[in-house]
Order: sequence, then C-alpha cells, then structure tokens
Amino acid sequence: FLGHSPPGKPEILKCRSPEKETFTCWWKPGTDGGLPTNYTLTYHKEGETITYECPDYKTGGPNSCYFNKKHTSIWKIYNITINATNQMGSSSSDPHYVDVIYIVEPDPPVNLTLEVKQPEDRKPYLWIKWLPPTLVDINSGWLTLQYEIRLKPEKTAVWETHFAGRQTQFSVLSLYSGQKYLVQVRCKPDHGFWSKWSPESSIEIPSDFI
Amino acid sequence: FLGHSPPGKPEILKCRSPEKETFTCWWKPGTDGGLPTNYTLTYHKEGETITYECPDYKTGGPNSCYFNKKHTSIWKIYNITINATNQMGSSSSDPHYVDVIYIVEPDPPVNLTLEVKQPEDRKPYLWIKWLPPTLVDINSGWLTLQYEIRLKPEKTAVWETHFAGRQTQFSVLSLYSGQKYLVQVRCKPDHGFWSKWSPESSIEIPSDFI
Amino acid sequence: PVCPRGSVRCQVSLPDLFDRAVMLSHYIHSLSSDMFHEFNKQYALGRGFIPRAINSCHTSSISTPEDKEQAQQIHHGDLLNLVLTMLRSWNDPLDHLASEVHSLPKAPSALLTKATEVKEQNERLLEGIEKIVDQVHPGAKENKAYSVWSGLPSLQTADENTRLFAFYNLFRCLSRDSHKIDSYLKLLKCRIVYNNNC
Repeated sequence: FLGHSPPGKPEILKCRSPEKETFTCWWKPGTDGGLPTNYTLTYHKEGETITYECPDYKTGGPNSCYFNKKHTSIWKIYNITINATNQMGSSSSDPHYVDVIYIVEPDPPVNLTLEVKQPEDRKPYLWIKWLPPTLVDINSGWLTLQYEIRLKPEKTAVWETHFAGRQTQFSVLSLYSGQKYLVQVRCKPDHGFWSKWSPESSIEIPSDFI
Repeated sequence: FLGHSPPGKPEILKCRSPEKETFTCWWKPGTDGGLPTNYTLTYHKEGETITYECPDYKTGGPNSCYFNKKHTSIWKIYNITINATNQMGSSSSDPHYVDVIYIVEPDPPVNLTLEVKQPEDRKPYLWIKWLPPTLVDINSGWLTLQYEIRLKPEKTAVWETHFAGRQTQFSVLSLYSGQKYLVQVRCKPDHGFWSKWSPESSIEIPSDFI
Repeated sequence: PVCPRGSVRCQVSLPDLFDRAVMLSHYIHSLSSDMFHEFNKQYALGRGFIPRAINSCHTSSISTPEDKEQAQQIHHGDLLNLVLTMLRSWNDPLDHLASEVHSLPKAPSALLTKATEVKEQNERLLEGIEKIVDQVHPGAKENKAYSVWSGLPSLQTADENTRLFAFYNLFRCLSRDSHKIDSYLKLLKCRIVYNNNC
C-alpha cells in the first residue's frame, strides 16, 4: 500500500427542501488516499438515540442523500454525518445539524405568460402571469409562496424588479414602446429562500404602446 | 329656560387607524340648544353586553376618542355611539360600526427619491423610487399596499397622476425638458384609505431630455 | 359597509378572522426567527449550544404532528386547541423574555423591540384564536391547558454560559413553535374556509 492513505475528511455542502415535505443533502468527498473509497451518510433524529443510514443515495444524484416524505420530520433536528472508508481507514465529516423548516428553497415558478393589454379606458400595460412550481402544495396551505418579477429591454443590462406578494400575476405600467422585453419570475416560501429565476420569456412591445 | 332645548343629534365623522394597532374616532356635535352640552362616546364590542366609555378624549384632539393598543381589538366589531347631554335633555348619534382592519389610513410612503436616467440605448426617463411607511411590515403580509404618484412642472396647476400598483418604483417617460418638476407619492392598504401625499420632492429635467 | 342596516349578527366573518390570524402568526414567526438568528450571531457562535438544546423546549411534552399528513389527519377542533395550548404556554416566558433581554451584554435594540412586539402579538393572536374557536365550536368546553415554563432562574443566573444557553434555547424553541403555529393555522384556514383549495 505504498503511497496510499486513509480517505480525507468529507464535507457536507448543502441540504435543501423544495416543498417542506422532503429534503436532499449533498456532500463533497475528501481525498480518496489513492484507493477506492466508499461513502455513507448516517444520522440521528432529535429525541431518538437510533442511528439511521441514508434511505436513498440515488434520487439526488452523485454524493447525495434523498429523504422522502416517510423519512422527513418537520420541527426535528437531524444530526447528519458523512463517513468515508477505504482499505487504509476511514474519516467522518463534522456533524451537520438540519431543521427542515430552515432549508426550504422551492423550484422556480412555471408557465410564465406575457400579454400586452391595451384597454380603451385605461393606459396600456404588460400583463404577466405564472403558476407556482409543480411540487409545492399551495392548496392545503402547507406552503405559501411570494413572488418577484424582473424585466428589462433585451439590450440593456439593468433589470427592473417588482415584488408581487402572493399574487400569480402582475401588471407593469410604464414600458418603452417598440422594444423587445425579457421577463423572469422567482418565488420564496413564507419562511425560506428565494428560488432561482425562471427561464426568460420575451415579448415585443408594440410601437403604439403609449 | 326660555329659548333653550335639548342638544341636537351628534354625528360620527370618521374613524381611522394608522397601523391596525390603535384607532381614533372624531365626531361633529349637533346644536347645543343654547346650553352647555357634554359629550360622551360609549361603545359595545361584538358578542359582549358591557357598555364601555371612551378611554381617552384628549390624544385625538377636540371631539375625538383615542383607543390605544390595550383598547383595540382586530377580532371584534365596535358599535359606537356619541351621546350629547345638557340640562334640557340628551340625544345620541346613530350607531357607527367599526372593524379596525377596514379603517386603516397609513402614513405616507417615505424616502421619495428622483433620478433622471439617460441610458445610451434608450430614451431618457425620470426614475421615481420610495419606501413603504416605516410602521408597516410589508414582507410579513401584515399590510399590503398600493401606490399612486403625481407630478407636475413647478409653475403649472394640474397634477399628472399615475397608479403604480404594488410597485415601489416607477419610470415616467414623457416630460418637458428644461423644467423643474415636483413629485409626490401616497399609499393605500387593500382595505382602507389613501394616506396623505408625501412631502414634495423636486428635480430639474435637463434641457437635452428628448 | 361593516354592518349593513338591520343585519342580525354583526360580527367579523370566519374568513376575515382566519386571514388576520394567519397574517399575525406569520409575522410572529418572522420576528421570532429574526431574533433567534440575531442572538445566535451575537452570542452563541462556537459555544456548541445545538446538541445541548436538542429536545429541551418546555413545550416538548405537547404532542404535535410532525409532518403535513399527520397534521391533515387531526380534527380541526383538536388542531385549534393544540394551537391554543401552545400560544398559552408562551405567555409567561414571553413576558419574562421581554424584560430579561435587557440584561444581555450590549443587547441590540432590535432584539429588545422585537421581544416586546412578539409578547404583544402573541397575546393578540391568542385572543383571535379564542374567537375563532368560539365561532367554529360554539359552546365547546373551554380548553385552558398549557405547558408550564420554569426557565426564569436560568435566565437570571450569574453563570454566563448557563444564562446564554437558557436564552439560546428559549429563542430556538420560540422560533420552532411559532413556525408550528403558523403552519397549522395556514392549514386550518385552507381546510375550514377554502375547503382545501387555497
């Protein structure tokens, strides 16, 4: 085993729940000591002494552990550790404490739709509509989402951002006529992190939009 | 008591809450029948039989009653009456029903900021920005506000008004170059009353603003 | 108009009561979460409080649903009563927290104002839930249950580490319980008022 050594210390990178019902953790392996190295994730749940092992190493992709609904308790601290083992020995990450309520980061909203409205009795406006991300259960009230949109003429650098509250539509009133606009939307749970921005949608503002 | 009579019927003018935590009612006395007349405000709270009297006749100024936090409930409807009494008799106003959530008149928005923007790739515009009134916590959804701005060249009389929806920024595209403009903003909760206009801000529009 | 002339029962409607309760519970959790993170940043980093704090809230004895399915299986009357019990269990500690926070070394003013604000809003929410229970279950036997808090001595002890841990644990439990109350009320609102179609 010349030149070989026990594995370096792995590190837990991030844990995230997209809808406060399941969650996934990702880790970064340490050095493998030049040998095939095996990784396991073990955890304790608050108020219990049993040590569990990761229920699903596949769903979240490489170096990840996915906790489905059955394995996810809300309002309970998970004490999580990654263990690396090879023929020369093993090493463990520092313990990582997770409470699901503090790691909620939804997927972006979907079906972003744009429409220029030119009513007779009022000034024209750009009507922006979207739907919540599919995974999130809004109907039961388990999660409440707030939204933010941003838009800009295609060639400019600076985005104009608007907080839309809990609505899934927004009207923007002052726009340049004859320009192509790019629009994106993102969402945040009542308590948690902003999602990424949705893919861009675009629309041409007619030249008579004054 | 020649020529004297019982007091005329008083009338409740309005009740307002600046932030859903306290509220004040004002009334207009009726005729005093030529005699010193005393006014009291009495009220019932929904589901209770007790009759309360106004806790504070001073803070809100003449002919007013101020309900501080301890006396303000957002869960019950108030049935309020004004009673006028002099030596010849007394009279009472019609009952006035108050639900504190529906009488919110917030303070004006703050930090009104103006900036002339002259991007290379677009026509110039006046960029107007502000913040919700300090008492109000927007992110928690405790109060959702809509805004309206108005502007005019300093020497003209007529204001040009724009409804800005939930935006806290607004761009105005068509302006007279070389003029000094005055700008104000106000806000309104979903259920409630427009605030007063904010203090004026002013800005010089450059002569090359075409 | 608030009470159209001749309306027989002039009262705040159940949807309005729930809207206000949910806005308040959301606001209380936002404040509690801010306080926990502010306290953590200023007083708790590196003190290894997390493992010690596990499972030590004064409300741990109150059996509460641990996920969405469990919460949805509970009868709404029982879930409302659970919320009442939790809110009542926080009246006393919040009273003391609002006064004891001043004793923290260089206590940030934001922490002081939020501690007082949470105490007041908790009392307000309790009044609202009692009103909701009245409307949802008129005549139901009044539930006065609550969990006793006996943490005052450790909030006032001279030993700094014990005292900071006591504050840490109180802020952590408040953040957690206020999140539970907020989640349960949002579920109840959608179930009772919007027939699970929020």
